[in-house]
Amino acid sequence: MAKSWKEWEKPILELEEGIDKLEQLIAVERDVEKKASLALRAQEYREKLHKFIDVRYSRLGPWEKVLVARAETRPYTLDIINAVFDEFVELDGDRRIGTDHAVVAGPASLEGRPVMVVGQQKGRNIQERGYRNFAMAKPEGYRKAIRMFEMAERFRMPVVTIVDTPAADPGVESESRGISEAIAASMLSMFSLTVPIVSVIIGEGGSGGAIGIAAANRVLMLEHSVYSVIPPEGCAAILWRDPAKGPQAAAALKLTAQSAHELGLVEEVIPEPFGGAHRDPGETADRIKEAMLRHLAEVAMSSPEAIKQARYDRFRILGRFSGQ
Amino acid sequence: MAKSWKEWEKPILELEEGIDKLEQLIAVERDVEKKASLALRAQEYREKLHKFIDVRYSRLGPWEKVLVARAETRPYTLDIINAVFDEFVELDGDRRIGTDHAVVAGPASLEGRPVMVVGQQKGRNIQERGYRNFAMAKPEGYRKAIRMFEMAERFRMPVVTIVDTPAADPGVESESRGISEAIAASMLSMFSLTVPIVSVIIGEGGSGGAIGIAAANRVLMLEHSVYSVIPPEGCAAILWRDPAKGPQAAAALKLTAQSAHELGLVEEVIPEPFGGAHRDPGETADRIKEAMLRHLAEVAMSSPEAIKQARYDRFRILGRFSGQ
Amino acid sequence: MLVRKPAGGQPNPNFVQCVNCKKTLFTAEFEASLRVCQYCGHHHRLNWRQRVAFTFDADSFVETDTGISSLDPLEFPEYAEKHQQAQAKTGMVDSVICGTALLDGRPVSVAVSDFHFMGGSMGSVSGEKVTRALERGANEGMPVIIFCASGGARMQEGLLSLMQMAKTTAAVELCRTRGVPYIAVFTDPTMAGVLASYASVADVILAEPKALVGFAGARVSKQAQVHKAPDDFQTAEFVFRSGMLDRIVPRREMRSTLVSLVRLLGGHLHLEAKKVG
Amino acid sequence: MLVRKPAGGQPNPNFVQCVNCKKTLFTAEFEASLRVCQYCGHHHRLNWRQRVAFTFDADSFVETDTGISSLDPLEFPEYAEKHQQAQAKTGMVDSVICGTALLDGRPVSVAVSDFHFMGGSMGSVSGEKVTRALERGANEGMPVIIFCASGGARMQEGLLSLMQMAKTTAAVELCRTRGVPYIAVFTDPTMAGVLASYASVADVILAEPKALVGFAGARVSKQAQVHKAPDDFQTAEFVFRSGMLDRIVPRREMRSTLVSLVRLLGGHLHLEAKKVG
Ligand SMILES: [Zn+2]
Ligand SMILES: [Zn+2]
Repeated sequence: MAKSWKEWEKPILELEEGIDKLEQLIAVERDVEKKASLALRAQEYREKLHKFIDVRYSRLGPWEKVLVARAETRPYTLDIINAVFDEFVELDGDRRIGTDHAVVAGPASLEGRPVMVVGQQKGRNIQERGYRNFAMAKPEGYRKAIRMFEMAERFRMPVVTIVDTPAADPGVESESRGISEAIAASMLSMFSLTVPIVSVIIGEGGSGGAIGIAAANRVLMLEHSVYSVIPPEGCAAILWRDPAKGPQAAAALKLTAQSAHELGLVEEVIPEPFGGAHRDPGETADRIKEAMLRHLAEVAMSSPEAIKQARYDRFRILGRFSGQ
Repeated sequence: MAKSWKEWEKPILELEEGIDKLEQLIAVERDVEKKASLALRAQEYREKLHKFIDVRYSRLGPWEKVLVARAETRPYTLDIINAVFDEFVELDGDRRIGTDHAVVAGPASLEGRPVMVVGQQKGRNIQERGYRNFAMAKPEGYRKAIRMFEMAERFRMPVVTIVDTPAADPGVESESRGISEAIAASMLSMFSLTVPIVSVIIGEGGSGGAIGIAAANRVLMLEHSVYSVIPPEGCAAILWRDPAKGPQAAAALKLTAQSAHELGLVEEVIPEPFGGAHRDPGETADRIKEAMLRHLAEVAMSSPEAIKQARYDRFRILGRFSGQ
Repeated sequence: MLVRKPAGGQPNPNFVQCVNCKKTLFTAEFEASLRVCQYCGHHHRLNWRQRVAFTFDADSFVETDTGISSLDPLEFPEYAEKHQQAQAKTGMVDSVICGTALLDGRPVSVAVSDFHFMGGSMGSVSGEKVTRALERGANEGMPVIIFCASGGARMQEGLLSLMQMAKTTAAVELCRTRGVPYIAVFTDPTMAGVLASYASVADVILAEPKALVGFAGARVSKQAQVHKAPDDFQTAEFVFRSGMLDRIVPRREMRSTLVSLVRLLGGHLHLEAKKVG
Repeated sequence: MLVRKPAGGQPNPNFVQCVNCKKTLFTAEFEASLRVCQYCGHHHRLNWRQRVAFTFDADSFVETDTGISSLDPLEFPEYAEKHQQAQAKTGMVDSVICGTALLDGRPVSVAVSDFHFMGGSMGSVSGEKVTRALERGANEGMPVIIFCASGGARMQEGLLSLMQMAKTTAAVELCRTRGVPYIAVFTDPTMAGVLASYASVADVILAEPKALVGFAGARVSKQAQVHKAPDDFQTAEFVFRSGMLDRIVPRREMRSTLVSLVRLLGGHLHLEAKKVG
């Protein structure tokens, strides 16, 4: 089992490189027959690649899902926001102590209707990752989110949250500014709202960091996203004192979108385009948008108080035990 | 005009020392006639002192009021709390970043009835002053106050605030944690409550630092307390580029309890015991308690929404201008 | 203020000098760029008329509450004279102008503080006007936009000025209760009693670049702790890092940002207005 | 746990050793001082029965919701065995006990987490019990008191455990809506998924001295930033300075503090109960 995205993607990259090289040869080849033969080979490669991707992505194991969900080529929150909404005005500040670029938030226009958006943002290169703190939100991020939730309530705006975080920030400063309180208070705020809330997990739904902005009426997951109580490596370190056993832990934790759906913890798994969201971010965004609109409309059919109650009821029944 | 409390108190202290010395002489004097003559002199001194204090405290000028209001012998907030309430459980924390010992807060029992108390606390010696930051609240202090206001609303507890601060903390760290926002948010929170709020200014009502916890249904002032938009020294520094002209500024600012009452900005001036609150803290507390109970009862006659509206209306009419 | 460049003893109205980088600018270009220096980006202070003209739909601003004017309730030394001088200099009655306007066709309730009138200080009249702007928004379901520019409370009206902090904040609470969005824009400077009241509790807070924003006079707060203060202490940039601002918005983008915010945050008001109409 | 001093190979039940200072204590005195070391003040961990006995009116505690017990919904490796061992060791069904009790004669809704059961970890059953304790308080107008002692969410129930964070927090919101006071007591340790859910949003939070309180395992959060961590990082004292606690309360004062808080914050419930009765 591949331990990293890079290792796992290798056969695909090699096939793609092969096709690239063939295309280059075809472009400079003057002999018509040879050109045709090369084209045939390129076509075979393409079919092989297509089939390889097809097979692979139709039977991703839990650990492979983790790799895909974390892939740096995967569309991130702002990619989705820019594609889904006609307009987005990013707002900032927790009105307490600071800004947090791991969280992006603000009002947006969804097919002309105002919504409030809160999401976690990863970075693609080293600079961005530092700036976004690897999408690990600090207390400031959750408190910014709370500000947005409260505004959404006042201005009767449905709320959309977009989850993509490995975890909340575990640093010393976050502890000293109450990261735990901030996560809990963010959920508390969400449970107080009478406007619809829909959450979409687009990549990593990392434990407390994720649920902190996912106390929604409906929770949707992209097909290859994951949602887990603990990172598999952390689980393996505790259970087997071996972080390298992440793949085994991933299986034990049942962290795939499919498992979450089977357990009744998410309302819908949004299918990803052929070969994963990263192969067609535009189509991915379209599908998210369609699901988002549909679920928001369904939730909005109820009265404000009923919307709040439905959210309570949704979470109230979660848990598996015997007896009464 | 005396520039300091020490200078101003000097004649009283000298008389008191004189009396002390006479008492000592009397105690050791064996000659009956001499003893009687000393006792007579002591009595004269006592009458002189009494008269001196009487005259002085019945016609305190604005600057003298400032000196008295700031006197370190004056009863401070915790002195008043301990004397007025049967029980007080101090609570702490802004649930954001820290504690602030310039603000003391928590539920208390007033004649057996629960109330929520928030006050500013000065220190009497160097250690205490450091610990209390000279009663200059930081953002944490106002955010702790907001927590208490919100609890008071949830648990239907009337609120009592006790004001005694030279100003809110003006330091760099307070700026970086939003001292302005904290003061404004504290007022905003008070205006949102539907339980009665009574504020008592017991010493210094220092500008934004004071109004931050004084957006009440009723505002009461101890007779020799002051309430000002700016410290007189600061006003003098701006107006005349001379902080030493504080006494003139104090007069111009009309910062006495009597002026505030005449301007219609406070509901009641609570008379202090003979020679000022510091000469009888117990009696001072009794008078505060009586006024507090009376005003709380009056405000509580209205419905919750009417209590909130009355607070709005109270402040809505403040201001002096011509025209409509 | 801008210093017109002397040419042969007489200022030449075709040129102005940037107060920050001191470069000479064509007046026409300078006005066309909303009084932002093309060289250093310095946002020069605006008077209220310029602010209104740069922000709202052309000719849509209607001033209200023009009838109220200041008294001298404390008979404070030199206040009456200073106040009259400010009136003569600015043509304003007091430091705040309020009214209604259209923003991309949508009605908004507006207050604009003008620093040129006694440093934009807040006394009874400006506090009343800010309160009325907020109440008008709350009562008529119009988003409220307030441009702040103030050194703080006006000490010449003593405690009455302090009370304006509470009064205006109460009106913000009314907007919250009614679900009416309130957007504050911090312009240079937004300080003290204004910052510590209605300004800081806006739903959304925008600021112009480099605007001075702070609670205490920089002198006071730096006194003891000068070593701790960053270079940009009490600027919009510092205050943004402190989490107190939503965005720092260059002047040329201010109108369009406000248009978007009013449309997105005020959508429910629009819908309700439609239902009624 | 306490290590009984061996005497001739056999532990002597008359003596115990303090886990902190290692001094030998008379068992009777140790129990009389609520299992606080008389030498170093160390607060030894309590099981739920001791906690109930030390806190509420004698014999007033009535356990509820005893019928629910854990499943192994994920068929997680070794979970079933570990869970059975924990049951055998503690005599508990799961890590949280809930019920009602009297506190100085006033009814309260109670949940107590016991660290001895799988580190007090929160799975479906403990999440359900905490939720029921909060709901019972909300619905019947009883103040809620929860003693926390947990390493966090129980990973063997995977996402179901994570969902308990949201579920319990929702029940706290219900208490807020109903005006029912909820007091949390952080005992050693209160961590991770429990701290980041119902524990941290209590109206009043008390903690026992030196209790470990934190979000991330100390190893994780210190890894990168060990130089920044104070000596008392993730103790109640550190968390108090961070503004997250109301009071650190020595065990001997815990009951009286809770009595006062319930009386003062629950006064309105009392009045309403009177009206009804
Ligand atoms: Zn320039
Ligand atoms: Zn010990």
